[in-house]
Amino acid sequence: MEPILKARGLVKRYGKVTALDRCDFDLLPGEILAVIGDNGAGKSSLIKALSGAVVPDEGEIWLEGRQVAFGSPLDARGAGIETVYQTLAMSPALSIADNMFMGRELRKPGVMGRLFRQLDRPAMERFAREKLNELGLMTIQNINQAVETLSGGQRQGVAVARAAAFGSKVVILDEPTAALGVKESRRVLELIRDVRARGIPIILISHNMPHVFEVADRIHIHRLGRRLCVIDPKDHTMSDAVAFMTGAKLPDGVEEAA
Amino acid sequence: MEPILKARGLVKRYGKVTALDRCDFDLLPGEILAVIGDNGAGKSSLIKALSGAVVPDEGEIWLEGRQVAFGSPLDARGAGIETVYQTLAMSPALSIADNMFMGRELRKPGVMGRLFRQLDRPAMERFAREKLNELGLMTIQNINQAVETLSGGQRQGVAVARAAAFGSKVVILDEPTAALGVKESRRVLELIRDVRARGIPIILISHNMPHVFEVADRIHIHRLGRRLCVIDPKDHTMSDAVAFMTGAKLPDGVEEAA
Amino acid sequence: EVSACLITKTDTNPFFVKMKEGAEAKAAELGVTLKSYAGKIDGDHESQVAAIEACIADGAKGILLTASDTKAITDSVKAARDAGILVIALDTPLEPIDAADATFATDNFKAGLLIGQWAAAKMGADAANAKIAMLDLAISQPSVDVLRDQGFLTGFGIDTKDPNKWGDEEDPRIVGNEVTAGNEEGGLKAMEALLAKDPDINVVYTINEPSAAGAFEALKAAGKTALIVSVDGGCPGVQDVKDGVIGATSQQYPLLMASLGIEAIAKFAADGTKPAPTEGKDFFDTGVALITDQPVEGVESIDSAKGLELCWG
Amino acid sequence: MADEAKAATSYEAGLKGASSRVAEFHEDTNTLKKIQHWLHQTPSAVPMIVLVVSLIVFGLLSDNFFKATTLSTILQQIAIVGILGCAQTIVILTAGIDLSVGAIAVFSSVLMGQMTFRYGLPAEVSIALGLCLGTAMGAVNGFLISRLKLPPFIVTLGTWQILLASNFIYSRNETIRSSDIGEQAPALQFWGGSIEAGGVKVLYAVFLMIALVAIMAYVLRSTAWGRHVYAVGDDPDAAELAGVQTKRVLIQVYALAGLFCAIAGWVMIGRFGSVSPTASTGQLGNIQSITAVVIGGISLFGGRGSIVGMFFGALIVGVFEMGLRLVGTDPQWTFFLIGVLIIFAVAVDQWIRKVAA
Amino acid sequence: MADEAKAATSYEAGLKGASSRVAEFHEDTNTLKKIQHWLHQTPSAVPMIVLVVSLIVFGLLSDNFFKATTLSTILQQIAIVGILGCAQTIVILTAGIDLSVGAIAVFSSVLMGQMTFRYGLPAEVSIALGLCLGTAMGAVNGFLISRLKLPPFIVTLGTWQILLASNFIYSRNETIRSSDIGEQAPALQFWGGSIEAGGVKVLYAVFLMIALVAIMAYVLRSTAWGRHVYAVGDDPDAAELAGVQTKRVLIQVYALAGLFCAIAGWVMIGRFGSVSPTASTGQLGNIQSITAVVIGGISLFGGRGSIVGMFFGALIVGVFEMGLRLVGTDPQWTFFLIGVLIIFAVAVDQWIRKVAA
Ligand SMILES: Nc1ncnc2c1ncn2[C@@H]1O[C@H](COP(=O)(O)OP(=O)(O)OP(=O)(O)O)[C@@H](O)[C@H]1O
Ligand SMILES: Nc1ncnc2c1ncn2[C@@H]1O[C@H](COP(=O)(O)OP(=O)(O)OP(=O)(O)O)[C@@H](O)[C@H]1O
Ligand SMILES: [Mg+2]
Ligand SMILES: [Mg+2]
Repeated sequence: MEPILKARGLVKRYGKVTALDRCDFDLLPGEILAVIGDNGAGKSSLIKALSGAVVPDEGEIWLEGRQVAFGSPLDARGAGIETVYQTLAMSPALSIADNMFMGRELRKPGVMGRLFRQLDRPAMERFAREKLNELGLMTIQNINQAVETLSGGQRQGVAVARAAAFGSKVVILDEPTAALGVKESRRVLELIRDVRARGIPIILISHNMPHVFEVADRIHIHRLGRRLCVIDPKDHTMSDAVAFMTGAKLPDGVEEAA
Repeated sequence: MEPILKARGLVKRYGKVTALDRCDFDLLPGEILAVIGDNGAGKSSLIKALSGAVVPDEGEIWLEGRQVAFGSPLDARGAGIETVYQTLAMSPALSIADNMFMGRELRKPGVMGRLFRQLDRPAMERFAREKLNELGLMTIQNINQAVETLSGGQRQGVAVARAAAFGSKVVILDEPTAALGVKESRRVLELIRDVRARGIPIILISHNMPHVFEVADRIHIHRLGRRLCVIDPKDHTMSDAVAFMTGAKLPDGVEEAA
Repeated sequence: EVSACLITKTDTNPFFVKMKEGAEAKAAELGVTLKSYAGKIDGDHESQVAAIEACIADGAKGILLTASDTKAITDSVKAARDAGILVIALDTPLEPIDAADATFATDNFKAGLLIGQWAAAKMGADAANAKIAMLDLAISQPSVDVLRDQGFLTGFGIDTKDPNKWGDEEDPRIVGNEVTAGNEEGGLKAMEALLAKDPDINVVYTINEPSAAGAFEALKAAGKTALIVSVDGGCPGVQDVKDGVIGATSQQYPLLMASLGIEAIAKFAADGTKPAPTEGKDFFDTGVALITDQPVEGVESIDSAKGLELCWG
Repeated sequence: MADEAKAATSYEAGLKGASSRVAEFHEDTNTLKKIQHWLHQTPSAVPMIVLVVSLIVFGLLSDNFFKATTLSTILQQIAIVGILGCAQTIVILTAGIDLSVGAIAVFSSVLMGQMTFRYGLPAEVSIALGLCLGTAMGAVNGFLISRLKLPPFIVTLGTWQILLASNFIYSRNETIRSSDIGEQAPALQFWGGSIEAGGVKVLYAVFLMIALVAIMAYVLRSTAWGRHVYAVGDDPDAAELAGVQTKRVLIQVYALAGLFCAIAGWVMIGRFGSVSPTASTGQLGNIQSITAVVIGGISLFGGRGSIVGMFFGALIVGVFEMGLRLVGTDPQWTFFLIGVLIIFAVAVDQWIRKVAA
Repeated sequence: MADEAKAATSYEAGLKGASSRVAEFHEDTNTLKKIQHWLHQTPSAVPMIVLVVSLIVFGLLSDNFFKATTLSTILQQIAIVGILGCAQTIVILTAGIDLSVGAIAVFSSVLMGQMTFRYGLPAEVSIALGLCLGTAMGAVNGFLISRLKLPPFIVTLGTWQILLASNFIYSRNETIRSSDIGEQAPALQFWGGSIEAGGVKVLYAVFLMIALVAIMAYVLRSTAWGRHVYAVGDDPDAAELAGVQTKRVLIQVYALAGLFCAIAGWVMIGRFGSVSPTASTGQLGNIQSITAVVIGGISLFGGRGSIVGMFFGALIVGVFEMGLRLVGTDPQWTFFLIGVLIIFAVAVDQWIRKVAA
């Protein structure tokens, strides 16, 4: 099957630090691809390169077979790639609804919207409330609260709800459940399955092995800035995966890089 | 046994939102107390009140039987309470070593240190490197890197290493493993056990039930801004705990608050 | 090749702009290289010190200086003279006056005095119950500001108390002092404020003609008239005298000062002679004349037609 | 393997029947609490209160203060600062700062005047050209700041000097006299016209300022562009990642600020009658407008505050200046007291916010 | 139960034998890369390069430029801005700004002079008192900013006005003449003394400035206090949580800035000979010092940059001003070109950083 999103030889250096070291990547249509690896292995750098948030120093990216070069996250979003970054990318002083609709605001119908470009706040707030309820984030008492006043987990929930609601081709989630509670994490996993059911492939970065093995179709193991191997969760145990990603074992047919 | 840290009737309001609603708290000497609860239940608000980062609107706190009122985190630290906040409290532009020793820098021995108050950088860097290695954070390539250039997990590792290294009476960890990998999380759990072995009690906030049940001596379940109950992990299953904290079940002898 | 420096207080006030033009014209005529410097704001002493240092570094033959701080600049002037440079004070004498090799100046106190005397005579008996608005330059009270203000009050017959400071007078005829920065905007705002304080103002002293024009706008908007007096004698100002906006103004001659200064430097470079002061004074007086179309008894004046011939831009 | 994973999360069984109650807490409903909440929600209310208090104090201190003419004079004295404040507000909301506002205003007014009087263009054409040129000056600031990523403070410090110097060089320091403009190009003085009601004159310029503030309040609150301005100031990286075209927004903001400054320049002609390159606004317009913005409760770090607050901020300064003059202190003492009162106004603002938080 | 928990994390068995290799990547070692890396590590290098280039350009344009006297004149012209820049640097590192630096300097110099001449105190006592009073003025700023949590911009805007007005009122606009000081209180003029070597005079003031920059560079880099200053500017909440006494640090920073300003005031007496309340440093000192700081690559948002950069920044401005004077541009054009060059210097800085990143 032709990958929907493909990258070859990505390199990203930060001063002395090499975050991506000739890294390859493939995402197949309709799949949930988990990316796992040690802290600092370069997972976030990889998805930043794929989503236009950083421009890689070297390497090429293809979306649906066409080579692309995203100059900004907006380009990637225009191409249908929606991302939840580890830093969440929220404007702290703005409200939940403002944040969810940032860059794609709804306007009032009729002349107020067309001519005076007035925002349709009630509609946006309704939508936001709905999406948060889907995630079970009902402890949010006030939909007009500024994001900076939310608890860590609530904030993450808002970011995930945003990506899931708007993604059209690829949804990328960088540790979406890191700060979430048991209940909320479960809802996110269900949401991920829902999104896949809509035919949209997902890239999921997570350190939670049980979750990864539960939902992933394939697992990309990242080590020292590059793809070590891709495994099928049905063929390997969690223990194997952990051993590969920490360098305790080498997968078959792969040699430790020089 | 007399609690080493005790609180009664803590209340904290943020505008319309009540984050702590007449909350009680007890930490016994030498124990690992886990605090669990939904997102937004008020766990972080609780530990902020205990560590001086916010001043509660009402309520009282006792440390080793003496009533205390911390006006700032420094007061609490002076009293021996060391905290890892969920937001990590790092200065992004400063180096790892600078951050670890913030507020308790080492000075050069001899006249350079005493008179010219020169920092002993090599010693601080050595110490920082050592503590990070203990946590297995060896992917940090350069100990003089600014904290803002670290990956999310690396940053968290630095914060945990700081608290563990300097805590003397109580160590508080707010979701210390949220962004950490499998290997690094394991190391943190070991570290928590080490700290307890030194006789220092620990408050651990975490959404990771297996970890909580593995290390905790007692579990404080937080719900809707107050302590719902305290359970012993040996007497209850994880499933029970999850049911209590999400409100699916009520523990014996507790009624849902009005 | 002879090189000279012109250092003015600012280079935004038309007075100094014209002074510079006069100097440049003369310098071109005599083949002197002229470099101009100026303070950044009114009363900017440091920039003038820096400018003198630059002139010394540059090996200039002479410096024409309108000092912002007439006492403080003397050290730098001494350094320049020690370096063999002829220093001529323009417009404002230094303190002491012999700190410079020569001084080509108008007497700002006298300029103020003339308009004060004119206003008092014009009002006649009403002068005893005049309501006077004083529109000054800046709160730092540079010396022109003080001299013109105190000259006016003296001419009008008001006790100036400390003659080195404006604003300390207690005469009830003074409605208030306001600063204007010497431009239309400042004149307008200051006049509006003073009118709010007392709508019956009938005499307006202004530091220069742009601020007088601003004050006139405020009076016009309020539907009032008053006797406006000013100092400078620039062409727009004289035109305003002709149009009846300003009652009288004291005219000074910056072009003359500048061209005389350049000539003196050229002469000094050629044969080392220094210019001599006006007989009976310790400086070379370039003169001041009262311009008004409503002459009064006892104060010598010329009319605006004559003033327009003599005006400096 | 997946089964193994299932086992590892079996404890989630406890979730079944989880409560879906939204946390709700009792709310204090006494009047004081309500006022506090309202203050908290309405950032421009605090400067308004400071304003009202100072009005009352000066009213008590001076008999002349509460006259209609005095109040209309205050309004007309802040008209220009208010318009420059609109420019400054949008810039500061993006965490920038514009030191060149006054210079753009003065240079635009000089350009409008000179195009009419030096080149003989009809006044209307000169005005249109002047507004375009002002916008262009702002856009240059925006370009340097967003594309070359230079700090706004230093860029506008540079353009401030450049524009002010250009202004003096181009105008040859010549003032165009009020009577000449009145005769030959009255359109330039349009905003100096006034409406009279009951003996009180209110300048068109005052209405223009209020209209601009109202329009910008609407734009900032109720349009997507306005939200983007806030987002860019709040956290530019986050805004960029969230899909805001931060660079475009920045250029637009500075260009719009330039337009407002040019409008202020046009208003200056109406207000002062003449066109003068030495107008103090060129030097002081930036500090004055920043003062209004900050007293109005807008954060210099961007992303927080409302333009209506800026309007009250400008009014507070205007009221202080006029009030002190009427009470009759000499200019040096006025200068002193305005310094004291600026600090005092912000301290009161901060105190009310703290009480209300 | 704990056993259940064990089972849930059984997959961690895979950790056994985990590699403990530190990630290491090949490093490019060619010279260009090394230079880039060095530039990246040394934030003050960029202004230094701009400085060297401008020195060369002016050297080519004017014969008189590369004379020892010219260069020593440039140094003495920036001495005061350099000292004020030290004050401004520490304040800006805490994400603050101090608009009152110039006013404190001038007022302190007036106080030193008047205490000697009006009250007849010995010059040394007056100097000590003047330095204390300057420190106190700074401390008041610090108090208002840290305790009352008022924005630094507005606090120092207020104290700027207050101190400047006090200065004029207190001094009664009187200049104390150089010859009087020379006779009666030569200690006041101490920093105007000079060392002559090979016909070139270098003022003590220049050495003082360099010493202050060196000391502060050491303090900021190598003491705990210096690190705290950076931490407070970087993220005050984080610093507070991490155990920095942010309020105390802020007060200390502003008080120290006040002391530096008072020192600058003393130096002013030496440099200008006389004590003049109208010295334009009172009005312009803030913008000049901020310009030096920003050209020196220090972020106005706090926490980033080095004081040595500020020194080069001040030198760049000094070199431009002197160079343009010698080339003989007229003042408005000088003003214009300095504006251009400020933007240019920062653009080059930004470009080099980008290339080096
Ligand atoms: N802006 C930056 N400047 C310098 N170094 C950086 C920067 N961003 C990332 N790095 C470095 O690149 C490496 C990879 O970081 P990255 O964030 O991609 O890791 P990660 O796999 O996402 O880790 P985690 O699981 O902890 O989030 C790390 O060593 C980090 O220190
Ligand atoms: N500064 C603040 N202003 C307003 N509301 C706040 C503020 N801080 C916290 N809250 C609110 O208080 C409640 C409790 O927040 P808290 O951070 O204590 O939750 P938590 O239990 O730590 O959640 P999580 O597990 O997601 O970290 C939340 O509803 C949050 O929105
Ligand atoms: Mg990451
Ligand atoms: Mg929390």
